Amino acid sequence: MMTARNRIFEIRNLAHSYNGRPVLLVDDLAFERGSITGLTGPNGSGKSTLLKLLGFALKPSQGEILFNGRVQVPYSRAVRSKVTLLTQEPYLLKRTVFDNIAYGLKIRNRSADLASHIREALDLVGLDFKEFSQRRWHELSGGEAQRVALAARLVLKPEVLLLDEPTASVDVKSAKLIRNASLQAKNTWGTTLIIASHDWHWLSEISDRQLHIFKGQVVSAGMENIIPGPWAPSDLPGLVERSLGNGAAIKAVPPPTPGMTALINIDHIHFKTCDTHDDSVDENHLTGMVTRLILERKTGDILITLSIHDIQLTFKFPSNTISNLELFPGKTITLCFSARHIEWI
Amino acid sequence: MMTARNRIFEIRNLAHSYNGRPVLLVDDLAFERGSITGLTGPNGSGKSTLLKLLGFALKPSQGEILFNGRVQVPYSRAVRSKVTLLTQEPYLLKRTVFDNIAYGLKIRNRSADLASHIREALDLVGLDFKEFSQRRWHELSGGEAQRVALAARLVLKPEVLLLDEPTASVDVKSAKLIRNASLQAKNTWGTTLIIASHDWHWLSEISDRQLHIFKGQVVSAGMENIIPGPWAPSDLPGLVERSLGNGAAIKAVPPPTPGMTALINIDHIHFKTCDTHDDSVDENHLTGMVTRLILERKTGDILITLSIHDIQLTFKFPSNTISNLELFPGKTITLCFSARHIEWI
Amino acid sequence: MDFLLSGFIKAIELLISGDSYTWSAVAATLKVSSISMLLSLGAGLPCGFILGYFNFRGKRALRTVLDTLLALPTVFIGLLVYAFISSKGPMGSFNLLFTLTGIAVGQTILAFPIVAAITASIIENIDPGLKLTLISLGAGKRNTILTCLWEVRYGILAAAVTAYGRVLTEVGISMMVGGNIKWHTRTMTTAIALETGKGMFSNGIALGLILILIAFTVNLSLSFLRKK
Amino acid sequence: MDFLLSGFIKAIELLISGDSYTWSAVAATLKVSSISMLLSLGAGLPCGFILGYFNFRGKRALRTVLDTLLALPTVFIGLLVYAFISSKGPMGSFNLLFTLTGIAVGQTILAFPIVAAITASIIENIDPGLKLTLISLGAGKRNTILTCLWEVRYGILAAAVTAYGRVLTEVGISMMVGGNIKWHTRTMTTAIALETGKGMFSNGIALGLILILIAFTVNLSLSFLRKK
Amino acid sequence: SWAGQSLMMATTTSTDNTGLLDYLIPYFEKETGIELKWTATGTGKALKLGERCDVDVLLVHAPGAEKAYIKKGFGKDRKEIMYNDFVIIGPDSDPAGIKGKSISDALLAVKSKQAIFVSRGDDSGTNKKEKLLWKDAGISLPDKEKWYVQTGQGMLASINVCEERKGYTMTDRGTYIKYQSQKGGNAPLKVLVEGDQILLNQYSVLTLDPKNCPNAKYDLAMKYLNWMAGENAQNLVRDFRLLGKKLFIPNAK
Ligand SMILES: Nc1ncnc2c1ncn2[C@@H]1O[C@H](COP(=O)(O)OP(=O)(O)OP(=O)(O)O)[C@@H](O)[C@H]1O
Ligand SMILES: Nc1ncnc2c1ncn2[C@@H]1O[C@H](COP(=O)(O)OP(=O)(O)OP(=O)(O)O)[C@@H](O)[C@H]1O
Ligand SMILES: [Mg+2]
Ligand SMILES: [Mg+2]
Repeated sequence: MMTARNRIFEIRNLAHSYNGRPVLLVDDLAFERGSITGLTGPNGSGKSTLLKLLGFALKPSQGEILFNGRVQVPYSRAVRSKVTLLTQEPYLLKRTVFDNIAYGLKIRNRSADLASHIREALDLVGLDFKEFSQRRWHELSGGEAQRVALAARLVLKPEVLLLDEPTASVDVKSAKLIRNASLQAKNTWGTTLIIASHDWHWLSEISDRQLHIFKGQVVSAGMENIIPGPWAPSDLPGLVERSLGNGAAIKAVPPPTPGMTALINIDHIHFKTCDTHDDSVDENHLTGMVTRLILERKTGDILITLSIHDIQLTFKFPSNTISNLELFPGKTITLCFSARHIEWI
Repeated sequence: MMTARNRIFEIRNLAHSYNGRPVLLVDDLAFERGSITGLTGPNGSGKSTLLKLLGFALKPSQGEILFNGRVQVPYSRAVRSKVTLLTQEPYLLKRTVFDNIAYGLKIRNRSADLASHIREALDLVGLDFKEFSQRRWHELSGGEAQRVALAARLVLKPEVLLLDEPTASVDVKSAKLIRNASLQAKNTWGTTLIIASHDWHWLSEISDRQLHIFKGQVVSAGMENIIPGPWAPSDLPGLVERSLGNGAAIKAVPPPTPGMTALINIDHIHFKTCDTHDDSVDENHLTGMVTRLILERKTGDILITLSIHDIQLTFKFPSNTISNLELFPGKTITLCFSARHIEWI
Repeated sequence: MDFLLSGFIKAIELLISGDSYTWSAVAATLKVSSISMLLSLGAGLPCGFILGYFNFRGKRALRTVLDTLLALPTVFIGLLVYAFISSKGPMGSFNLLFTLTGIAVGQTILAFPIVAAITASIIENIDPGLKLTLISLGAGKRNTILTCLWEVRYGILAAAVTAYGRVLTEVGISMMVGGNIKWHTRTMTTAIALETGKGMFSNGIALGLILILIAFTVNLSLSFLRKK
Repeated sequence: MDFLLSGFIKAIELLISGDSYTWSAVAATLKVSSISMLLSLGAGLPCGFILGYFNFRGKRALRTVLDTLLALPTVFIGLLVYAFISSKGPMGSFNLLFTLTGIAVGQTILAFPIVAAITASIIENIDPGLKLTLISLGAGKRNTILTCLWEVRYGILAAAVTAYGRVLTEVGISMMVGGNIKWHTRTMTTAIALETGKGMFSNGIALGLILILIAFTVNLSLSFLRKK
Repeated sequence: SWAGQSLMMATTTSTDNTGLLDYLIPYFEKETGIELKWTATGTGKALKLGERCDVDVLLVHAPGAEKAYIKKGFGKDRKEIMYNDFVIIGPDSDPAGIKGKSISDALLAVKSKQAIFVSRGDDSGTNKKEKLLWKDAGISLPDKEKWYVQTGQGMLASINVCEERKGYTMTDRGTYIKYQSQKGGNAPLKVLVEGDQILLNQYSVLTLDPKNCPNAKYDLAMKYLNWMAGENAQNLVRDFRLLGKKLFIPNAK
């Protein structure tokens, strides 16, 4: 349980709009000190907006954010040197890599041993001190710049580190380094991390909790599949369905109000393959081809991605059940779950 | 075979340096008209540089690039409206989304039916015309901006489309849309595409050919694993080895000159699991845990990622052999291949 | 201090009464500053663009020269133009001396370096992404110039407004080339100089306030171009 | 035309002979322009920063006012300053009339809007990424100002150089407040005005050339600050 | 006892532009030890500076205005020091045919021929004199006439306008001599009317009334006034030559 004391952030009735267009609505959300939270969600769902708000780099249109139990606002002293944000498009100051990383240290008057701190930070993101420290801001490739920006944040050893897509345009090896650096920050300095990313696998391997944002709302804690519409009334009474084109369809109980989005939360449901033919009306039978099998290291569970006509769904199976299924990519299987397991948001 | 006629690009003795530091060296490379080429490689390997050179947006320090059989240079008429580059950090003009996408059409005097073309382009990248066309350049999320920039390129229906990490910071659904748009461009307009990306799976599903760039050199056509050093002399005569920490090691024949990089080209080798114990001195026995199984749709092959101590290697198996192996993520297997199969570059 | 207040009152009187002497100077000022602004923007924007956009040998030297031209004293420019257009000068036959056109020529020389220098340093700082984007979208030379200038329009506006302020307030050229001829080439600034020389300080203040009002009106009507 | 050539020759003679009259004017010009540049940069940069960085009610109105101040005629500023520092003025006891300090005060008023207005429009156009980055790295107010100004240093340089050109070439303030007193408050520009008034056009040209040479030297020594 | 003190004077541009002060003042400084600084401006502004007590003493040439100045309580002592004269100049061809005429006839001729006449129009001593001449000739000031060009500038600039426009103008002799010499003795404009008593150009030193300006250095100003009226200075003025020509005739009484 999250106690009041170990809540580093608390959000209350937060709403943010740009030019009157609401983009984020979070009634109540807390972040635990020393945890790593993953933020996922489609483009424009509000991840960056949330991170900017948490970084006190943006004033919310409404509501408040508590940091360490107190309401804080942009530029307030209590957050300034404690919360650090890596923005989605990293901006480097017009100076050398060295000076970019040194900047945050210098304004904190932590100029002792500058070079060794910077060397360490560059190491964390896999850049060679000798090769890169004297490069100027524009003499870097896209991924290198991204990593320098991250190093400039890591070097501060902040209480909170907000990372907005730290691995976009970063190579696989560096993505792994960034994962390690994040874990190290958490374990060594007790840093709280909140990381937005589209790399779902990368994120799931590192985060203690995942939040999915959808159209400005925090949907759930966990991993889920959004089933895009259109949904139409089903022949079956009291149900709606999403046609899959090949004659099959996904069935669901109708949404409370029209226009809502359907999702399947994979943490809430137990999936099974349809060995016995269950003919209850509201049971979904989805036949599709396995395209991926991926080990979720932390839990040991296996994530199975199923391609069904034009949509892809990912489900989670405990690893002990998987070996019996004799699954391999390319195999066609049928999954069964109740129409009532589809949630509406 | 690529004949002279269907070579849209030919590179001859190309070398590029920034401030005297060489970053790209391509002796001889051609691109086929109407093909999709994937560019992979670690950060700073020279992908963006190559794309800028091919887009005639940068003058090479040395060497020449032929377009449709003729040497061309930046701003020359023959390439200006035919080759279009989406840069890694997309820049939007300070105007509305509509005007951003219209810009290229207008300077080509193709102003007829502007709105419908723009609607079409926005559709291709999954953005709603009504919601987005009148937004101003800064009123977009990172992924939305990326997709608008892509739409501004797609709308031109160019002969060549160079995409530098089009899916970085783009959500999964949009990544799929972009894949479809690329394929459509190729199939409908005969566009030649060259796409740099770190999303290896995404790329492998779309490209006809893959080039890997490493330290400025085009390493090979195909997919490979780079095995990071350090390499040390082995106890076995005439071999070097890379310790894996758990007592095991990868063996290889020594590099022609020291300091080279080792790689395993998965297209060149047939892998097998070590059923029989092959004791020849130069045979590698690598035991690791399967972490991913991914279907390569185009070929039907299966890509298996093996985690061996601190490195990850990916291998390719024909799908017909895989069902016999009873693989699942989490299973530990041993692979065998000759030390001579490790190449040095 | 007293003459400040009486100057203020006089300014209002002049405006209300529609004093024809004042209006003749206002008209001359507006005419001449409009022409010189059009000319200096027409020449200064492309030159500034070229200096800021391209890298070529001698560019830094050219920039230093341009910066130096910012320090051309107006009397000096006046003398220079006078030398050319006086009846003994090479362009004497054009009869430009003691005309508003002659003043406009001199003011163009005055405003050109301001427009060009500020434009150059703004263009110099444009995002390299813009350059790449334009070339990758197939823009030719003309479109590259126009689009780049439009991208930095707020900066260009600042350059133009600064140059306009300079042109509006200069005395040396108007005096030397225009001759400060009453009802003809007397502009607001030469009128102010004259009144001040006569010791009519409050008249000077009044005319100065009217000139500032002109500038304010122009800037107000430009402010819709400003970033919101 | 002939006086242009003879002016050029005379300029060289004056420089070589080290004419003490010329040097006194050069010294006065350098002294007064340095002080006014320091003061106007000191005040103009922070003000420009605030106007460009923050969004607040009335900001656009303030920008319009600032742009209008760009069109303050020098004679007008001269009169204004004179009103305050003349012996009957509220600050008469400071004895600033007919001193270089008095001129510097007026020139500061002249240069301030230039520095502030150009700085504001440069700051206004900084990448929003910079703002976010600074706040996310924990910069306080002082560091935010300093870093932002440093990020746009090439633009600030252009603002400073433009303002310097203005200060170096103004006559109205120096004349009104300084009184053009030989050996004391005679600056290069009032000297040029005097020579021209005497009809010694070639002397005017010679002094003008020397003034331009001063500007060139200053700009040359600043050009190491330029973007390469 | 005066040594080290300094006196601030406002004067008209003509005394400065002819170089008279540069010639004369070093003698004053050497004899009295007083440093004299001067600012050369239009007569109107010079009087204004005195009125506002920003200077200590005046050297001007507008007798009418000077007397009124004293009456208003701004000036105290007025000492006539020297004079030169005004002349009417015009092109050699003399289209209005004024050469040798009396002043009034000359101006009437200019008016009836609508010949270009350049006026300084700046309310300076010279301009005041010129306006007086029109009045004497019974002509109301032709302010808006096309042929009456008001430059609002100094004398030399006005002569240059006159030359460009091939017109007539009234100038002080000193400036004309300078102009002549600049043209290398081949000036297109020639003296056409001169010698009338009314054309005299009287220069005076004016001290400021200590009642109005208690801080003005009245005693130093008196010292200067007396020095200028003194024999030594009067002789120096008499000997002063501009380009070889005598310019001022001392007449201190
Ligand atoms: N400055 C802005 N002005 C107006 N609207 C904005 C602005 N920034 C973002 N938006 C809009 O707000 C919504 C949320 O944007 P946000 O950047 O938070 O999304 P995101 O989840 O980070 O998306 P992405 O995955 O593309 O980075 C989007 O609809 C976007 O268009
Ligand atoms: N403008 C520049 N000036 C100097 N060096 C540069 C410049 N741009 C790139 N480099 C260097 O050139 C090399 C190649 O850069 P390039 O941008 O082509 O890499 P990339 O393969 O696209 O990398 P990434 O995956 O990070 O985008 C890198 O070492 C980089 O540091
Ligand atoms: Mg975002
Ligand atoms: Mg790149």
